[in-house]
Amino acid sequence: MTDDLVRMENINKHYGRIQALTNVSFSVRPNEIVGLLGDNGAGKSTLIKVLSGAVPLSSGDIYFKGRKVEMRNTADAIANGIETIYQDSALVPQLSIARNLFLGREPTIGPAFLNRMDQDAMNKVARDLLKQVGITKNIPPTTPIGSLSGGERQAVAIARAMHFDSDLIILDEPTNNLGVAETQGVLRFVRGARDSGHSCIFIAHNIHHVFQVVDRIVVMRRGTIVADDIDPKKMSIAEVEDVITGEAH
Amino acid sequence: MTDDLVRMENINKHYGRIQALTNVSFSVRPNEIVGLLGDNGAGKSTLIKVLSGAVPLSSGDIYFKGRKVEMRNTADAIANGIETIYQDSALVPQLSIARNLFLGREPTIGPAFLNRMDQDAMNKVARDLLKQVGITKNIPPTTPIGSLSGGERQAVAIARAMHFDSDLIILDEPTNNLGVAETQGVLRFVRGARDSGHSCIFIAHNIHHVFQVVDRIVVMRRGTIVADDIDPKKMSIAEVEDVITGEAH
Amino acid sequence: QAAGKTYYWISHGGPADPVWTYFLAGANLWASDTGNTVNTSFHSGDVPSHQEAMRAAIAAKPAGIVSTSPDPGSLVKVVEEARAAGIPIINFNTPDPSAKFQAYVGANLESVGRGWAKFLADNKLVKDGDFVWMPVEVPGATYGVQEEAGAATILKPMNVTWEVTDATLDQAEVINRMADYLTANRTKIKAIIGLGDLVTGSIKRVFDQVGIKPGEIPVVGWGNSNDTTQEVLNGYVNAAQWQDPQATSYIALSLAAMAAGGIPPGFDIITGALYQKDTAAIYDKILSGK
Amino acid sequence: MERSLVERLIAKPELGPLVLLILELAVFASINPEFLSALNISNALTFTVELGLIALAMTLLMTSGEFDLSVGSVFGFSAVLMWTMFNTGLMPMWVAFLVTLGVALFIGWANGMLVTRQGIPSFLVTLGMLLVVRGTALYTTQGFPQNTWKADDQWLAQLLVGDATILGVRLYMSMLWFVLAALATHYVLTQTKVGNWIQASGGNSNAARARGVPVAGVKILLFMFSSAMAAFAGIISSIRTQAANPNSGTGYELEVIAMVVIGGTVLTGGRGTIIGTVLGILILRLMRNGIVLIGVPGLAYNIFIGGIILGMMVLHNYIERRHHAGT
Amino acid sequence: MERSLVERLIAKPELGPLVLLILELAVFASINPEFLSALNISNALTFTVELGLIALAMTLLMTSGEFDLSVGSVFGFSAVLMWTMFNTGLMPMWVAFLVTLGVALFIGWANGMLVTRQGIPSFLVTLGMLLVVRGTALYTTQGFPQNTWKADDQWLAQLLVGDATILGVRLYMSMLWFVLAALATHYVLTQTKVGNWIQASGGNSNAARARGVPVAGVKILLFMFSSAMAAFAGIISSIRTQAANPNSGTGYELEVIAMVVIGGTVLTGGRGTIIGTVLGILILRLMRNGIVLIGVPGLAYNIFIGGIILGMMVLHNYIERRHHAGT
Ligand SMILES: Nc1ncnc2c1ncn2[C@@H]1O[C@H](COP(=O)(O)OP(=O)(O)OP(=O)(O)O)[C@@H](O)[C@H]1O
Ligand SMILES: Nc1ncnc2c1ncn2[C@@H]1O[C@H](COP(=O)(O)OP(=O)(O)OP(=O)(O)O)[C@@H](O)[C@H]1O
Ligand SMILES: [Mg+2]
Ligand SMILES: [Mg+2]
Repeated sequence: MTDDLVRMENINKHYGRIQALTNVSFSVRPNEIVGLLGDNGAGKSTLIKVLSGAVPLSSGDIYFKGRKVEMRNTADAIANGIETIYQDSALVPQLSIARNLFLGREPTIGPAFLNRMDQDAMNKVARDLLKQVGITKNIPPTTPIGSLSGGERQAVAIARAMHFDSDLIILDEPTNNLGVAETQGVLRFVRGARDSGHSCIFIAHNIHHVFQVVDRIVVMRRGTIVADDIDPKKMSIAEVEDVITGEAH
Repeated sequence: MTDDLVRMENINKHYGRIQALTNVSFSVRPNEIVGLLGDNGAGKSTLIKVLSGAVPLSSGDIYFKGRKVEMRNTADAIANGIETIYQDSALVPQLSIARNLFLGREPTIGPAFLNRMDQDAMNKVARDLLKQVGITKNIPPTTPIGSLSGGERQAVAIARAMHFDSDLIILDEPTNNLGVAETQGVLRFVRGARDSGHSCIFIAHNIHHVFQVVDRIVVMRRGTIVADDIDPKKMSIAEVEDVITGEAH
Repeated sequence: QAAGKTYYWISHGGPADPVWTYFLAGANLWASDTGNTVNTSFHSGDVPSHQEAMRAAIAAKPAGIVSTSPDPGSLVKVVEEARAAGIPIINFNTPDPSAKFQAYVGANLESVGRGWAKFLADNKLVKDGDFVWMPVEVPGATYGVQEEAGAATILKPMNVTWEVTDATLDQAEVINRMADYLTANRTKIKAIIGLGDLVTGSIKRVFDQVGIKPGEIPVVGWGNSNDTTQEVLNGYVNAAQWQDPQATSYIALSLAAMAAGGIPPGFDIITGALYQKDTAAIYDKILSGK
Repeated sequence: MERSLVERLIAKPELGPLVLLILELAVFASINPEFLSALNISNALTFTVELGLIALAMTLLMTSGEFDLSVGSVFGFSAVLMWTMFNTGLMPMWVAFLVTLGVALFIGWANGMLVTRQGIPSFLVTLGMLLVVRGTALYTTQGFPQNTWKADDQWLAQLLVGDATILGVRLYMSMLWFVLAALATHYVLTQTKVGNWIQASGGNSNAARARGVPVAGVKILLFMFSSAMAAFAGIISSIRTQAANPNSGTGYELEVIAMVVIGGTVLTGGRGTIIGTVLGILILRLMRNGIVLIGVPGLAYNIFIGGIILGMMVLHNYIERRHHAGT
Repeated sequence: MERSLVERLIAKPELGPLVLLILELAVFASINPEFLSALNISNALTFTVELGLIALAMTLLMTSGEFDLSVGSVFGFSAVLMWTMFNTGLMPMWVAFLVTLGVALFIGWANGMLVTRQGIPSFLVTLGMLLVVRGTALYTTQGFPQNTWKADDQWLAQLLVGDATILGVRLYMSMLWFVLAALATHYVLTQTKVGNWIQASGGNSNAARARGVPVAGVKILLFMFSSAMAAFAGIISSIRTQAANPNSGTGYELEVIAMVVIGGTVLTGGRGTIIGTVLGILILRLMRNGIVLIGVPGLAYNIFIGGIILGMMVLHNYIERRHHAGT
């Protein structure tokens, strides 16, 4: 199945003494939304952190578009077109919304050696993105992240993923903290991403949200994958919950 | 209605230029679970932070058991029997689970002047509490918070509220990050709290969870209260969502 | 020279205080001349670490120890220990009568201070009621304190007033602070006594910056650095005190060696001379000759 | 709710330091008019800019969440190094100058590598480096100061610290260099991509790394920059004071950091302001100058410096509160 | 997954410093056996404990997320103060002693108030205090050292630094005080409620405050403690060295902080270890002693100190990595 967008094979990861992942093999096809479920501490975040180069893997291989790749750091992942939103949403409280949105890939203006950021453009885009995510109240894009509400921060993190269209978008519990409107915004965005040909890994504990968007559900438990091809159309929420808690038969 | 457990009258709060609360009046009766809903940035966290002394109010009065009280700092609130779990769960990453659970109210052993913590007792209680919240995997209570998964941390925060039985327990989006089992644990705890005569303020964006436990729903929008006596038995989830997003008629 | 014995040379000076570099040079010269090893260490006026070094030296059972005295009385016990251990121990540069050193080599700081004041008085450079400025690198360090005390014996009777100011050991800061002080009190100051080498050596630079002509304000002070001899030659400094730094170290070590050889030194050796334009050339040669 | 220009000005963190500076000037000038005399101003400024150059670099470094205690000894070392190479006729002055900067850059690089790759706290790394560099300066010169008389007829010396007297005020070229450096660093911090990375590295390095920002690279670069600036300042200073003394620069690190912090840059990184630093530099140096000028007893000098620093911070804090009430 | 005892020992953060210390002892002893001679050991220890007392207090303070640059000048000031009061016959020694401690406590209290209530960074507060205190010592004494002859026949002096020779090793009472202080601080940090509060204040002060922990109170208390210990050490040292010089203690602050950090306590607070600090103290002081003993040329002294600090940290870091692989 070389038609996979990414394929992770026999991944192992341990933090000091703690084995967080054991022989996990996991793959995402082009243009597919995979829902990654599992109880707390199952290893979901760790798995996607390995995939996005945030933590080094202990052993195993990662293939991207059939080609074996090294994910030494997040820069590698980004270069490969992987965009990630971490659960502990990674924003810089002191920086403005706009500066956070473009952090690492700021648009420049004028001669290259001046290395000048195009702040006007950044602010403009930021304003639009916030609308798209569903933040109705107008918040100036120059507001420092530190003074936003829990959900507003999450929304900013999402907005970032929306803007840079990458082949694979990873969302680790993106709907946490989000209100009704904002949540709808995210789900709309995920569907839109697929329609425009991107793939997406969607982690969430709120199964209702998962069911609304994903094509396939993968379930983890205690650092291993216990089910990796559940079709949400063929299974009920209750059944999936049983799989997660391990009461399946 | 002096039979209120707490009553907040005409509360105003602004952060610098930003008006987060405008003339909010809000009350909780003894032995009642109030669901506090509202979109992102509506002012929910701010309201309960004011109530728990985490941020100073700009103007307004707070009555506890009919008596006017000053909430200068969290110590005051705790003294008044108010236990709060903040959205940005306030834990010390370097400290162990047990030390975090009892932080500020560590049990002591031996002569008072030795000020010695009873660490064995703390660890024992911690272990039991984690079970109660629904953490099945056994994690030693001496593990530093820093090495826990998102949900495991949340669970620890909850466990804390469970242990110290206070008159009023405030939970700001407690089910965020929580898996199926853990979430059930929390909801069970909330119901239990009421049955044993406590009151509770329950903030969450996941209305399904709210509907499962609360007696009364209060909805905020843009720093004001738009509905403060919704009976979940008489209204559908969809209707409430409309109130929240402001499409009510 | 495997045959060489080991000696310890311990100083309370700052490693880069110009004059100390010449003391050190003397010690090193002696080492190469005699083929003995000389372990040197500087302690920038820190008494505990100075004592620590002395004791470490005693522990190492060397042929002899030569040491300065960071503070009056601060070495009494240590010296006793050295004597008890039968290690020859010579005092140099800063005397401490209260400690039982076998001998002292170096200037007598009080008389140096007296000498400066006397020079100013004899040449009618200060008169009744005048004000004298005494900049010093490290206020409270023995050398400044004793020199001030010495000068006082002459100045007080003439009821000349004076002020000691903190110039620090940092060249740029020294110039900066002295320039500031001079700008502020230019009219008031009738004479300057540089209690240390760094401050005296900075006079030219300070005068130039504040715009004071050589000789406009009479200056006396230490003259153990190249800078100062230049200043004397160019008339910025009227008279400077030479304390034969290399010689001091050299002789002190020689005395130690002698004592080690069984000949107890029963005498002190006082070094130093106050020089002016006419004789400055000699010292210029020594100093620029490095 | 965009804020009005006025509001924005008032809300600026630099307001505090600005008020302090004006107050300071007023007080000193009223006690002793000499304070504002052309002569005194030029005296006060000359040394100020030399420390200032280091403070500018330190501001960027501290914004990225690190600091450098070794600047003081690099200041002294580089001057000694350059003059030794030049005096011994090893090479012409400008070569010696470049070589010295090269060495300084290497020192900074070493600091950066130890901090970022080895994960050793910058306090220890730069403290260790402070001792090594100072020691090297002392040992190689055997403590002898290098004479710098030959400097005057060198075009480079002129370029670096040549002075001109404008309306009675003696101004050194170094002033010019300082102004240029200030503008440049301000531009970098506020306008450029790199500036954004610097702030991000200090604010939340994990977040920055997660966004693919080369945090380690940025920090190493800034360590190199601060060393280079320290060396540059040291050389300028040595030419002006006509002395290259191996222990000059002792204790500058604390003074420089104090300037930066008073200016409003946070010790823990994330927030930094060049304007604030410039104000901080002036506040501290003019204070030292003013105190002597108003005739404080010599030995009481430190009491006043310390007291004023404390007083100023309390005032500063008061002003801050007034304008960010609630937050 | 409870860990085995062995595993726990290995995982201890103190392992690094311990290995370093042993290594150091081995090297010096091999170069010069005198290093382990009874005489040398007692010498090395005497001064060690005086700095050590301060380091212990500093450990607690740094764990709570603050640090104190003024300890060095309090060290010098308190000795001068006590002897002046005693020599001028104002009061008997023990009263003078208590009064001095009182003054020190006040200094610490002032530091704490300025940091916690005014929210001024401890760097600036304690730097300012450093200058004020040092200046006061200089100004009041006009720079003249206080003589301390009359000490020997004082019971207090005996109690503080009386010495006894045990199997050829001369031991001072101060050793005893140090050991007691070490045990006490270790107990406080690891076993007590207050200890938990200290760590919480440093780890996440918001969280601590939210739990009703009196963060400000804790910090003020620790500032007072560190000042008091500095004064105590200063007095002990002045009696032992028979010198009370207004300049003594200059620069101790950095050395003390270095000891604490080498021991494994984090500069930014939250994690602290007394055992580590004790090791750190020994590492640094024995290094200084050893270097003199093996006859490193005076001017190269700093090069070695600095070099060794850097080398040690790299090694330390290597050891850490080996045992916490992955994390
Ligand atoms: N930095 C770390 N150090 C040590 N152990 C860790 C670390 N991060 C995670 N773990 C452990 O690894 C396991 C998996 O953690 P992970 O965050 O992947 O779980 P998760 O599936 O994301 O859980 P949640 O749904 O609660 O976020 C957990 O048992 C956790 O305790
Ligand atoms: N520290 C702060 N400084 C400035 N503004 C703040 C601060 N905290 C919150 N605000 C603002 O106050 C408003 C209310 O914030 P609050 O956190 O109470 O919202 P919330 O209802 O809890 O939202 P969420 O559901 O996303 O948590 C928001 O607009 C937010 O931007
Ligand atoms: Mg997770
Ligand atoms: Mg909230």
